[in-house]
Formats: sequence, structure tokens, C-alpha cells
Amino acid sequence: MPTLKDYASQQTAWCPHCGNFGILQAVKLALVQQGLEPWEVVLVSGIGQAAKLPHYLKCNYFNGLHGRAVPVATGIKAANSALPVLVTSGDGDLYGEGGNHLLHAMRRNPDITLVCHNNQVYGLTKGQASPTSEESFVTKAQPNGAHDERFNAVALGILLQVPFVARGFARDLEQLADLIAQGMATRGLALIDVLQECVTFNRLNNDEWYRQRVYYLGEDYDATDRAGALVKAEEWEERIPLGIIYRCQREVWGDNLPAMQAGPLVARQRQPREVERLLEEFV
Amino acid sequence: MPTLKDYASQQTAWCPHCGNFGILQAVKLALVQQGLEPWEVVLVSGIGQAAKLPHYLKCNYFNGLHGRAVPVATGIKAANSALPVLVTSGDGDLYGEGGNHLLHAMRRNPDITLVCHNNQVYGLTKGQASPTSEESFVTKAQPNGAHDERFNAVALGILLQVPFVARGFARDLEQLADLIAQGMATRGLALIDVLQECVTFNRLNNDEWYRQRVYYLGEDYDATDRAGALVKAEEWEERIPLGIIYRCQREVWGDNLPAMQAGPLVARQRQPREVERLLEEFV
Amino acid sequence: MPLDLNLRLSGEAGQGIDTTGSLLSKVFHRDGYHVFTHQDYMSRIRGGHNYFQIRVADRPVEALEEQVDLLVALQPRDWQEDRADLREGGRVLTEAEVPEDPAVLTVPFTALAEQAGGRLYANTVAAGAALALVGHPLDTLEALLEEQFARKGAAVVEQNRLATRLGHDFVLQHHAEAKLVDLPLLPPHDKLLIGGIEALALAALAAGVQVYSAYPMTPSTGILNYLAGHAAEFGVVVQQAEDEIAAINLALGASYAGARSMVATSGGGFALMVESLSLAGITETPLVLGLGQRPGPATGLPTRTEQGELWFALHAGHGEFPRFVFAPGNPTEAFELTFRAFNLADKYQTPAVVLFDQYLADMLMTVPRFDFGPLSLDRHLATVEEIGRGYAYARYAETPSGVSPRAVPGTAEAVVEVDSDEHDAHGHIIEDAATRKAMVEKRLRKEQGMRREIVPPLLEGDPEPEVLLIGWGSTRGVIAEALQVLREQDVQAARLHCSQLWPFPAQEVAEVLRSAQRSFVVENNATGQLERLIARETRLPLTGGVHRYDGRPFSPAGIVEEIRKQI
Amino acid sequence: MPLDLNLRLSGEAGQGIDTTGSLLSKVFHRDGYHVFTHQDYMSRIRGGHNYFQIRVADRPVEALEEQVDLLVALQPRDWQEDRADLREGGRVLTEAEVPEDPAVLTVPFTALAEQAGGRLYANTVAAGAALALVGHPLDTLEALLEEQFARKGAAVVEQNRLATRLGHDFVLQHHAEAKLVDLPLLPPHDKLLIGGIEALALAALAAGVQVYSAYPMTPSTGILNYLAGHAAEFGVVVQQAEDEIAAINLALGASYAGARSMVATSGGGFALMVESLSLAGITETPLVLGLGQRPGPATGLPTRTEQGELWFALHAGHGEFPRFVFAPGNPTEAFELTFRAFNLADKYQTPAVVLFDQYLADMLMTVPRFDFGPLSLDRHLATVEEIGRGYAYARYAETPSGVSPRAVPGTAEAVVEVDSDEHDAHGHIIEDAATRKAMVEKRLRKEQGMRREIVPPLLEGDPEPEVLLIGWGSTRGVIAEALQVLREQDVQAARLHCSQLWPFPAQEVAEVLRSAQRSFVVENNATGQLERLIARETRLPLTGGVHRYDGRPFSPAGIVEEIRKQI
Ligand SMILES: Cc1ncc(C[n+]2csc(CCOP(=O)(O)OP(=O)(O)O)c2C)c(N)n1
Ligand SMILES: Cc1ncc(C[n+]2csc(CCOP(=O)(O)OP(=O)(O)O)c2C)c(N)n1
Ligand code: SF4
Ligand code: SF4
Ligand SMILES: [Mg+2]
Ligand SMILES: [Mg+2]
Repeated sequence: MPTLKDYASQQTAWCPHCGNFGILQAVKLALVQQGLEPWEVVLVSGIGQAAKLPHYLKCNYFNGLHGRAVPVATGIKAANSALPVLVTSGDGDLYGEGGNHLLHAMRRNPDITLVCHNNQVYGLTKGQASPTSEESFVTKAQPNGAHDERFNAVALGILLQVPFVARGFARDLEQLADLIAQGMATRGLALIDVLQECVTFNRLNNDEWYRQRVYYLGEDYDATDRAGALVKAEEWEERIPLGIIYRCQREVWGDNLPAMQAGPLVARQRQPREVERLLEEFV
Repeated sequence: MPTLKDYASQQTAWCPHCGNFGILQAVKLALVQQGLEPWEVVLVSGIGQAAKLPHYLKCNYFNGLHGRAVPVATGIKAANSALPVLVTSGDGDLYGEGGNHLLHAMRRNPDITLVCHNNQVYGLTKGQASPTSEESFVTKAQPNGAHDERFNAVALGILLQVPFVARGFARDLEQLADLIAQGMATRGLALIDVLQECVTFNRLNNDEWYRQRVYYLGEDYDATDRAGALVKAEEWEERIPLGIIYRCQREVWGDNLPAMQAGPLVARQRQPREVERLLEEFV
Repeated sequence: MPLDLNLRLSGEAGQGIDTTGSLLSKVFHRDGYHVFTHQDYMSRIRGGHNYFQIRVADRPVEALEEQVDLLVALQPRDWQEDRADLREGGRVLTEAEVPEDPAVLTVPFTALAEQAGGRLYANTVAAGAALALVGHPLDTLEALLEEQFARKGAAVVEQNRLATRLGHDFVLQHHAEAKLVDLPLLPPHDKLLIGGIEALALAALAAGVQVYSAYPMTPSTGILNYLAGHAAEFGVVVQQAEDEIAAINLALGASYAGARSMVATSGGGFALMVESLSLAGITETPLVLGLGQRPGPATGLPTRTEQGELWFALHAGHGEFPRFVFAPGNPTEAFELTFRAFNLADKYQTPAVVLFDQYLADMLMTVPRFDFGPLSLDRHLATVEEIGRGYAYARYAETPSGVSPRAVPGTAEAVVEVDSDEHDAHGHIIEDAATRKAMVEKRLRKEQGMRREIVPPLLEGDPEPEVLLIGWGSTRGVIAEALQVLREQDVQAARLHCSQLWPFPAQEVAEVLRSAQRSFVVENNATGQLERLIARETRLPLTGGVHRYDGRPFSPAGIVEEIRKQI
Repeated sequence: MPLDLNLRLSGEAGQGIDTTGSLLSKVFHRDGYHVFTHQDYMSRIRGGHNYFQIRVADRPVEALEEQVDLLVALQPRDWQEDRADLREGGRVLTEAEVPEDPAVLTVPFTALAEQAGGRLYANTVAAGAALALVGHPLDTLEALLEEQFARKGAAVVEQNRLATRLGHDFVLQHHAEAKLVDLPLLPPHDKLLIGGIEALALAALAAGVQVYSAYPMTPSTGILNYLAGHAAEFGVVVQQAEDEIAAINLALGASYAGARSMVATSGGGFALMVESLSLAGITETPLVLGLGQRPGPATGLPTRTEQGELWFALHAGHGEFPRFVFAPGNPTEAFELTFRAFNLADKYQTPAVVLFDQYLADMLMTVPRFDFGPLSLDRHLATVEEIGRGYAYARYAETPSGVSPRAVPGTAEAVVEVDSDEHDAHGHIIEDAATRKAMVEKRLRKEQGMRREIVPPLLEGDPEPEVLLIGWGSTRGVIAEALQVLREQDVQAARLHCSQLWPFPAQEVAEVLRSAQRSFVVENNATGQLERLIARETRLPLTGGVHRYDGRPFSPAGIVEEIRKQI
């Protein structure tokens, strides 16, 4: 059985006390919990502070372009449906630049798990508003505040019936690890929006701000009730629920594609000759 | 007062009986109803059959790239907030290629009106599935059907609190014209998703299919009730409601930008000299 | 006199002229002739004015001619539009009554179609009528109709047959004296009648493509359709993505995970893929990209042809990285070079662009049967020894060739780490100058190997020509025919066809240029793209260029005329 | 001996070395010196190893030097990293105890800072210490601290002042004998100390930019910040978009509607804008695009410098259309050429790219005050007569220059119709060959006018040089200094600086090349991009290239050494 030590890797380049450390640890815990060896899982990320995560644990990874993690992850799944694929990236990456891919992945429902490090800011580029910034968030690029309505990916996931929609908190590793493991165990798309403090550029939504608001959804909460889940998803100003907010079952992308039904594509090899019979059409 | 005749323009290149004719007529009616002269309004479109609409009436237009009508429209508004801006484009254009812009325009809430010709297919490229295609829709590119979940822009608009969200039907010109005029009269974003028959490539969602399902929302329907509107928005399989499905009030993009508060930017001219004082910072 | 007959079917979009055109082409092809066809159509689904033109010959032909011998105008309203292209002595078949024009023969297509079973058979009537006028038997056409409509039931087949016969007999009865020629059955051959798009898609299947993702865009959509049609049979994931950026990233993810992957699009879609092309470059992920050019900028003329994106293909993407750029000249080359692109992309772990255009995509041509004998699928993946165990594997290990052993994720005790940031041998993000320098050099060093595998340009004609015609991509055939004409006119001439544009065969081209008195690059663009590439790579002067940029392809006569003006 | 002192502040990200570096630079600048600074920093927010280097001279300087006279290492852990760059006789100020190294002077930055009011004043202590070691008074530093911190309250100002004095006095007390030099107050000048980014942003404001839209990306983010900071004051809509595609389309919409518009980004973001660049081309919509190069491919080294996107900028976009490509070499040129780009984009209704890079973006340089006198804002909009009434106006009317009178929507009795499809004079979609041909020619004809306005390359040095150094963009200053060195070493040498790359001044460059015995292009890239452009445009051979592609800028000494190797 793999242990946390097997996942040891490079030094991080994050600021001390950054919420990303918690997410990194939770990812490792979740992988160990699932008994996955580093070579048995693929991490995919875009660009940003969050997106550096795959560098900081030993694993297969594809650290691609800003905003493009989701289609890359889908492609990996297309090629090798047996590989668990985990996307770890930032709110700017997944919800801003990558918004179209998120929207359509929700419709498509590939079997991948998305962990969004939602620090409500663009960290790596030094503190511009992100799609999840509060309206009152003032930055050098937004001297009058970030006026666009705060984007709520959890609510969108519920609207579009993503099979697993959760909200985690980077300071609660245990719960977060559990959410990630459950997301990965879910067939189909799983979205975990993680509240993550950026100690350097987001002085508004700091740890205290989050701690004052977060609470855990109780045993009695019914995550399969879509209307109720939508209401929960929109709690924010005063209280922010943590946990699995929504669950449902839906056809998974690939199950409906003949090519993928026969197991991982990469395990199969074709020969040019097999194709020759198609020439008859052109004779 | 302008009349329909003032809007006469080129011959269309659409197929006979295409639903687009109804939308074209409704757009003209709506403009005339509002007493707008052809030079007083701007139409913006992307690429597709729907997106050719601006060519078929006399008006200012920017017929740009596939998927990019919304940011162009926003830019026009930035430059000249006094100009009414109407986007007319297809479901592939606005919801597929342009999905990210739609998502973020809904957050931003610029004062533009979007008319989506929703024929549930890519018409101009000869019949592939669009984001709004039914799962059972079989095409050359989707021989096993379009598996991705049908995209519901009306529901998304409600979730993201778009000030005016409506569904129209290309065969009911009068109602459609009225919806467009009301959308344009609304400050902020207006989305009108129009059921439009593609007689050539969509044999599934043909006129009969729509006629069997559509009905008009009654007087008693409360478009300001968001939860109720969401339920209405998701009616589809058996009955499809037409009319204004959702209304709300929200801060409009530009109202919060100092530069736009002082009226149309294009009316102002700066002189290089005014900027010279900024040099002092660098002395 | 060799036989060389040009036949044009014209009508509105939606009248089925492409179906009928393909059928007639196949009739002649099956009956032993060589066929070359091309289409001219508008960006609309119904109405307008389109045509399908078929050249029939008793020897190989590889270009269109502008003048036609027989014009079948399905749309009575606007047959005059095509009249100008009628050769002296040619004939027009139309429904319109044109008492004054001796070249025009009236055939009541619609009435006869109704007699056969309905108005929609009008084009089948026309096909029968056309065959009668060129003295060709109906048998093959009837057999093809049976093949094509069998699944629609016997009645449909029978009605189609009847329609052809009605058209045929009407001409024999009323216009027997106008017959243009007698085209007998020739000995059958085993050649293919295939278009550029199908050849490209077939090559992808032969090369074992496993993931194809795309967003529809003319003229590449045919590849999507063809592969989707065969996806279940050959185990291909064919995914229509939400946009082109998703398409290429999906393909790159799949390629990273070990699947042979491809995308195809047109200039506008390729533009959206440019950032990810650069991603393929730095991550060293193999990928084949089909780029179907059409007249730009932006939307331009979506259904027409141009060679306006050579420089774009050469330099798309930020930063410096190696790539292949191929430009097949006909369906045979489309098959061979696309296949080659897959193997070379894998071998050098780099993107390979296959440049084509609407003209190549849509042309149908009688070509020798594709030879599957020599085809082998070379994946160039790391061996077990190269991978080792204990996580020793390094995706970007330094090697003399610049090519590192490539493993795929899911390999025991190895992690495959790829990064769009600059990285070390393990794929870990770095910032130091020395590692950066070494990685730039490793990537660019791959070009040395790539250069050794350049597809040499094709040279034909007089060894020390007065006139050298140079071309690339889809103008291959038309330049070949223009060359023939020039030589028949006693001009000492030769032609040079480049089907690989990068790495560029600079030395070979320079040598040929030096041997020629005057050299002209013939290009379907306005700015002389190959001309400027030759300038950069050889520093040699050229005499001039022959350009066409109105969205239409060249004809041999057009080229000859232009050359004559310039010499 | 002219005074030329190099001072490096190094430390972790987050330690404020950029603030302190800027302050010290400003001290010398205000006190009459010429200053040139550059930064070396990692793509991280805290930790790592960064530095800020300041060159102080008593005459204009325009390049960095690799060796430093004074190294202030704020991070005791890794001052050794920089030690290698210390010049013979140089000094290190650090907190670490290094008993063995005579060059190293220990100053308890942290302890003194705590004495002044808190650890965060450590860098202010260091600034004071540094000034002591170079014999410069504290007054200007104190004045600047007051300016900078006044809004934080008197206590903060006082604590900062105290910190500088503590550092200063400590050095005078303990290391007086180690003083490097005496830098007296010089007569003050009215020059600017400004960076490339600020110069670019200022030019945009001066040119009346009304809409600026962008998505953050190093090294262009500074423009976004600068313009956002002045948006209210000058009436600019500064919009951070959801992605780069939105950014450019928003700007194009605004430009269409009559606003002066600009976007800026880096290679990866530019890649995403490529399709829309082509849209600007066919719709003839003016747009200024800032392209801040950084080492690629893909994410590459995000905070470092490279000149790897010249060819990309030249040919980005599908189809053929005219464009301007400028590449300013220093803040002054950044100001002048960006301003010019706005006027020319409007005049020729075409996109204008301003190529810069991280090095230019971040360099601070003492430059003459920008001259606003000659600046005028030329919008080149259609006159009332040209527009007419009764909807006679045609956006793409045929003209000899190719430039059509441009009206904006909202003009009475005129509609402004623009289309990404090929179109006629009115902007209506067309498909016919003749109109297409005419429109291609109209657009390309604009290049004739554009060529007449080329910014000529700058030539300096011996008239018939043995060695000609050629460069473009941000290497302007460093090549100028390398030239000086070569000439001081009695090499007959000259330099040619190109700050406009397209349309390219081919004739001028060719002439200069012909006058030189040996020519070298000095470029911050691996493949010789200007070298190849010169090859294409002049067909003349060059002797060689000097390349650096490790993400770091050239130093004059580095260039000279390389040239010496090659001659
Ligand atoms: C195409 C492109 N645009 C912009 C950037 C610059 N960029 C890098 S990271 C980033 C934002 C990161 O924000 P987020 O995803 O929230 O990650 P965080 O740093 O906050 O973890 C941006 C805009 C880029 N690398 N590529
Ligand atoms: C970047 C880009 N990708 C693809 C295309 C090709 N294309 C043109 S129209 C279209 C789809 C149109 O569908 P829709 O928006 O639904 O319009 P419709 O024709 O159905 O009215 C596509 C994919 C394009 N023009 N540009
Ligand atoms: S900038 Fe913010 S998100 Fe990035 S590492 Fe620092 S604290 Fe974390
Ligand atoms: S293809 Fe469909 S959408 Fe397009 S014009 Fe024809 S009927 Fe209308
Ligand atoms: Mg973030
Ligand atoms: Mg559609």
C-alpha cells in the first residue's frame, strides 16, 4: 500500500501559510486512501499558483495551458479510460479562461474530478479580480472593485446536474481529502470547489473571513434534492456550507461511445492493413 | 417614424421556409416599434445561418467571428453607450464556441440584447449537433446521437440573474417582436432564446414538433419568482413555455465605470497635452 | 486525338448536383476512364448557383479545364451564367426554352422526373440525358443507383432507373443529331476515384488514429464525418468539441496518454489552436493537425479555395520549436503524407501540420490504388529498458538526437511529467539559465533529424529549362498540365513541386533554381508565400509569380497564359 | 575615468527589493545621475532568489552590466549566489557572518530594522547602508520616503527615515574604510526615470486610448494596472475580460464604434487573439496590440525575457492582410512608437503590433523628458461630405490608396456595415470572383502607403565598418554600448537598430549591409529571427548571429566577447 512518503516530491514555491498547502496535503491523502501508486493516477492542471500543485507530489501529470486543463483531462480519459484523472487548478483558470470547457464538460460528464482552488483572486499574476471575487474587492486592475457578479460554480454544477458537487475548505484537510476521494470514486464528473486563502493578494477573504462563515452540512442534508441543493449552493454572505452539496446519477461520457466501451484505447493497436478494405468504396 | 420599408435590404440566402425569416421579420418589427431609424441601432452577429441576419436588413452591423458576438457588442457599448445593440446569432455560435463570453456577460450585465436563433443544430456547416441538440439527434458527425446533455440557456440566465430572459418562437412574429422590443427596453442584458426550425438539417425538431409543445405563459405567471422561473425554464419534453420567463433588476455594466458615467465615450476627444502632467511622477 | 471531355452540372444548392455529379464521375471511372472533378459552390444550403465539373479522359488527368463541352443546367433560370464557359461546339442541356441558341438543347427534366415518380428525380433524368449526349451506355449508372438506393427499397431504385432512361431516351429521340461524341466502355481498371478529404481521413485510419477531435469547419468537416462513420468499426474516439481550443487540448491529452491523435480545421479554427500548438512544442507531444485553407482573412470565402496560410503554418505559435509542414498535391499524396505525418510526429515528438485547401479537399481524381504494403505503424515509444523502474524515468532525458524516450502514463514505477513551463529532464518546472539553454537546444536539435527525412521536391521536365514552374500543395496537378502545354508549345520547361514545406528542402530547390533561366512560383494567393520562403531559405532571386486569389483554382490554360505574358 | 557603478539588491520575492531598488534608482536619478536598472525575478510571489540591479553613471547609460560593485544581499541564506558576479574590489553587504571573505561586510539589517520599528524595514536599512558605502547623502532618499509613505502617516515616514539612518550610520561606523566611492550631488536634470511599460501606457493615454481590454499576463499586466489607475481621470474604459479572445473582440467592437482601442498581452495570450487579428484585417478595424514577449514555447519562463516572437507577429492570422509591427528599443521609443501606432492604425485602418519584452518592460532608464509638442491625434475619420446622406455611405468604398473613408455607427443616414466574410464596398457578403479580387487588392494596396511611413533604422558608427551589429527591439541599448566597446578596442564598427519590422525597411538595410565587411544580428533568441527576415527581404548573406536564449538579457561585454570569437 502506498503511503504519503511515496508521494514526496519537489519543494514548493508557494508563499508561507498559503491555503494551497492544505489542498496539496489533501490530494496526497486522498490518493493514499484510495491505495493508488503515484504511477497509477494522472494529475492535470492549467497555469496559476494552484496549477503548480502537480509539481509538488510524485505523479503523472500534464501541466498544460492556462484554462485548458479540462479538455486535456478529457483527452487522457479518452485514450485510457482506466486511469483516474484529477484536475487541480485555480478559479481564474477553471472558471475564467476555461469557462467554456467547464460549461461543456458539465454537459458531457466525463469521468474526471475537478478540484478548484478558489482563492477568489488571480494569485500568480499578482492579485487581479477573478470570476469569484467579491464585488467590493479592490485591486490595481479594479480600483473601483470587481463589479461582475461573483461566479458560483457549485450552483452551476447543480443546474447542469454534475454527478458530484462539493465545497471544501483548504484548512480542513481531512474533510477535503475525503471529498476528493469520494469525487474520484464517483463515476462521471465531480466538482470540488475549495475555499483557499491567498495570504498575499486576497486580504478580504482571509482565513478568518472563511472561518467565520463555514459550517458543515449535517447528516440530515439531502444532497439529492436539486432545488434544495441550489438554495444551499447560494448561501454565502453569512454562512457557507461545506460538504457534498449535490449528487445525482447520469450517463457518463465514453459509456456512450463504441470505441470506449471496449476498454482503454491505448491497450489496442491497429494495423494499416485492416483499413485497406475501405478502399472498395472508391473503386 | 421609420417603417418596415426603411429596413429593406439585400436578398436572403436562407432555405425556403427556414425559421430565420420569421426572426428577421420580428427584428424589423421590433425596431420599427421602437421608432429607431436604421442608423440608430447596431446589430452584431457571429458566423452561421442565423448570424447572416444583419445582412438582410438595413442597419449598422458588425458581422464578426464565430462565437465572438458578445464581446464585440460589449465593446460597442463601451465606446458608445447611447447606441442600442442587438446581437442575433445561432445556438452553436452563442452557446458553443461563444459559451465563455455568454457566461461572463451574464455576470457582467452589459446593456445588450441577445437573440439566439436556436435551431438545435449547426446549420451553415451542414447539420452537426449543437449544444442544444436533443440526445437522440443523429447526424453524420454524431452517428450514435448527440450524447451531451442539452444546454438550457434560459435556465442559465435565470441562475445568473440576467435581467430579462425570454423564450420566443420564430413562427410567432408578433410575440417575438414584442419580446425583442421589451428586451431592448430593459436596461442590462436581455436573452431571448428563439425556437427556430431548420427545415434542412433538423428533421427532429421541426415546426410540428415545436407547435405540439409550445404554449404561452399566462397573465398569472410571475416572472420575478426565480425558483418558479427555473422550474418553468426546464419544461421541455412535453410542453415548452413561451414568453418572458424571468425578470430582475441588477446593476448594469458601465454604470459602475467612471469613464462611462459621463455619457458616450466617442463624443469626447482628449488632447495629448492633457496627459503631460503624468510625467511628474517620473521626474 | 486523346479523349478529353468536360462536363458541368450546374444548379442551386440543394438540387443534388453533388450527388449526381459524383454518380456520373463514378460511371466513367468504373467504365475505364480517368476522371477529375471539382466543385464550385456557395456558402449557403439552398439556392444560389453551384456547379460540379467532371473531366473525362482516356489517360490520367489531374486538373480542371475552364471550358466545358457539355453543360447540364438544372436551374433553368440561370443556365446563361455558365454559357460563357462553353467550348466552341459544346452543348447545353436545360429545361428552359431557348429557341435562338443552337447549342442549347431543351429537355423537360421536371416533367420526365414526374413521370418517373416525382420532381426530385430531375437530376437523375439529367444524368441519363447527359450520358446519351456523350454516347455512353446506362448500365453502370443503373448499377450505381442500385448500390446507392438499395436500402431505400426497390421502388426507389426502380424510379431512379426509370428517370435515367427517360432522360436518355428523350435525348436520343429529340437530339440524336447533337450527340457530342461516343464514349465506349474501356477496359476496366482497379484504380480509385477518391477525393482529398477521404484520402486524408483514410490515411488517419490506416495510421491507427485513436482520438480525433474537431469543431466543424469547411473544408475539414468531411474528415470528421468520415471518421465518425468508421469510429465504431475501428475503435476511434471521434469527439466534436465545444470549440477548437478544446479540440486540440483534448487531442493533446489523448496523445500524452498514448493515443494517436489528430485534429483538423480551417484557418480560423487553426488560429484558435495556435497557443496549444506551442504547448505541443514544449511538451513534445506528437500531434497531427490538418489545416484546410480557404480564402481569408477571417471568414473570407468559406467554401472556396486559397493557399494563403503557408507562413501562418510555418510560424504559428509563440516561442521557438520544431514542426513539420506537409502540403499534399493530390489524393495520393494526401494519403501518403498524412500517414507519414503520424509516424514522424511520433518519431520526433512534435506537431505535424498537413496543409490542404478546399480545392484538394473536394477534388475527385482517378488515382492508382493506395499501396498498403509498405505502411507500418511506428510509434517510437520507450522500451521497458529505457523506462526502467523505481521512478528513474525522465520524460525529457537529454539525448544526442534531442528525442527523449517517450513513456505513457500508467507505466509501472514511472511517472510521466510534462509541463508547459520550461522544465528539466523530469518535466519539473525550472528557472535557471543552464537548464533552459539545454532544453531549447534539445528541442531544436530535433530539426537535424527531421531534415534528414525531408520529402524531396518533385522535378519534371527539361533539365536546363528556360521556364521553371514551382508550386506547392494542391496546384500540383494543374502545374503538371500547364507544363505539358508549354512543352507542347516548344518551351523548354520544367516544374518543381514541393509537398513538404518544413523543414524546407532548401538545397534541392536552390540547385534546381540555379539550373533554370526563369523561375515562376504559381500560387493561389496574392502575396507569393512560397516565393518568399524560397527567398529566405535560398536567397536566390525568382523571375516572378503567377497568382490567383479570387477564391477559384487555376486551370492549366490560365497558368500558360500568364507565363506567356511574363516571358 | 567616467563614473559607472553597479549596485545589486538581491533577496526573496516578497522582501520588497523592487520597492527599495526603485527608490535607490530614483535617488541617483534625482541627484543628477543617469540610471539604468533591470530586474531578474522568478515566477513566484514569495521566496526564491530575485534581484534588482542599478547602474549609476554620470553620462547616459542604456544597458546592464553583468559585474557589480556593490551587492546588497537581503537574504543571508543565499548571498553567495550573487558573489560570482562581484567585480574585483567590489563589496557585499549582508546580514550573514562571513569571517573569511574580505569583500563581505556584515550589517545587522533585521536588528536595525527592529530598532527602527519592525522587521519590514530591513530593506530600508539596507538602502541607507548602501548609500553610505557609495558616499551619497541621504536627503533625497528621505524626501522620497516622505513622498511615498506620507499617506500611511507620519509615524511610518519617521520609522522609514530612522531605518535608513541606522543603516547608513552603521556602515559609516563599522565599515568606513570599505567605502567604494564618493558620489556627490550632481546638478539636477529634468529627465525622466521611466520603464518600458509605463512609457507604453503613457503613450496610449497621450494617444487618447478610450477602451483598453486585457487579460492579465506578464509582462503586459503593468499596462492594465497603469491604465486602470488613470481610467477615471482620463475617461478610459479599462476592462479585464474573461479571456484574451474576449479582450480583443471587445476592443474591436469599441474601435468599430469609434473609440481608440488597445489590447496588450504576452505570446500565449496573443496566440489566442490571432483569429481576431485576422478579423481586424478583413474588417479594416484599427487596433493597437501590445505583445510582450517572454521565453516560450507555451508558458516557458513567464517572468524572463526573449525575442522569440518576431515571425509569429509578422504572420499571425489566417489569410493575407497588412499590419504594422513596431519594436521599440527603450522607454523613449516605447512612447514614440506606441503613439505612432495609434495614429497609423487609424490612418490605414489596420492592426498595429507593438512588440516588446520583459526586459524592456521592466528596465528603468534615465531618458530625456518626452516631448508632447509635436504630438497630434490623427483620427482620419470620414468627413461629413464623404459620408453624405440618404444611406449612400459605403464602408469599403474603392480608393486609390486602398483606404476607405471611415464612419462610425450612429451617424445620421449612414449605416456602417462591416463583415468578416468577403464583402463589397457596402460591407455586404459576396462570393463573386471579381469583387473578391478587388477587395484583396484594395486591402493589400494599403501597404504602399504604409511603406512610405517606415521608421528608418538607426545607423551609428564607422561608415564602412569591418563589423556591423544589427538588432531590433530591446537590445538597442546594449548593442549601442557593445559598439562603443568595440570601437574603443579599435574595431571599425557600426550598428543598425530596427525599430520597425513591418513594413520592413529592406532597401535601407540592404544598403547598410553592402557597406559592411561582416554583419552580425544580435538577438535574444535561438533561431535568428531578424537574421532570417533580412535574408528574405534583402536576399543578402550575413556573417553570423549572436544569440542568447536562456531567458536573460545580453550585457555589452557578453556581445563583445561573442563577436570577438567570431571575427
Ligand atoms: C493564455 C494565458 N493568459 C494569461 C496567463 C497569465 N496567468 C497565469 S496564472 C493566471 C491567473 C491565475 O489565477 P488562478 O487560476 O485563480 O490561480 P491562482 O494563481 O490564484 O492559484 C494568469 C492570468 C497565462 N499564463 N496564459
Ligand atoms: C472559429 C470557427 N469555427 C468554426 C466555424 C465554422 N462554422 C461556421 S457556422 C458554424 C455553426 C453554426 O451553427 P449556429 O451558430 O447554430 O448557426 P446556424 O447555422 O445553425 O444558424 C460553424 C461551426 C467558423 N466559422 N469559425
Ligand atoms: S500568491 Fe496567494 S495563492 Fe499564490 S502562493 Fe501566495 S498565498 Fe498562495
Ligand atoms: S440550413 Fe437550416 S437554418 Fe440554415 S437556412 Fe436552411 S433551414 Fe435555415
Ligand atoms: Mg485564484
Ligand atoms: Mg444553429
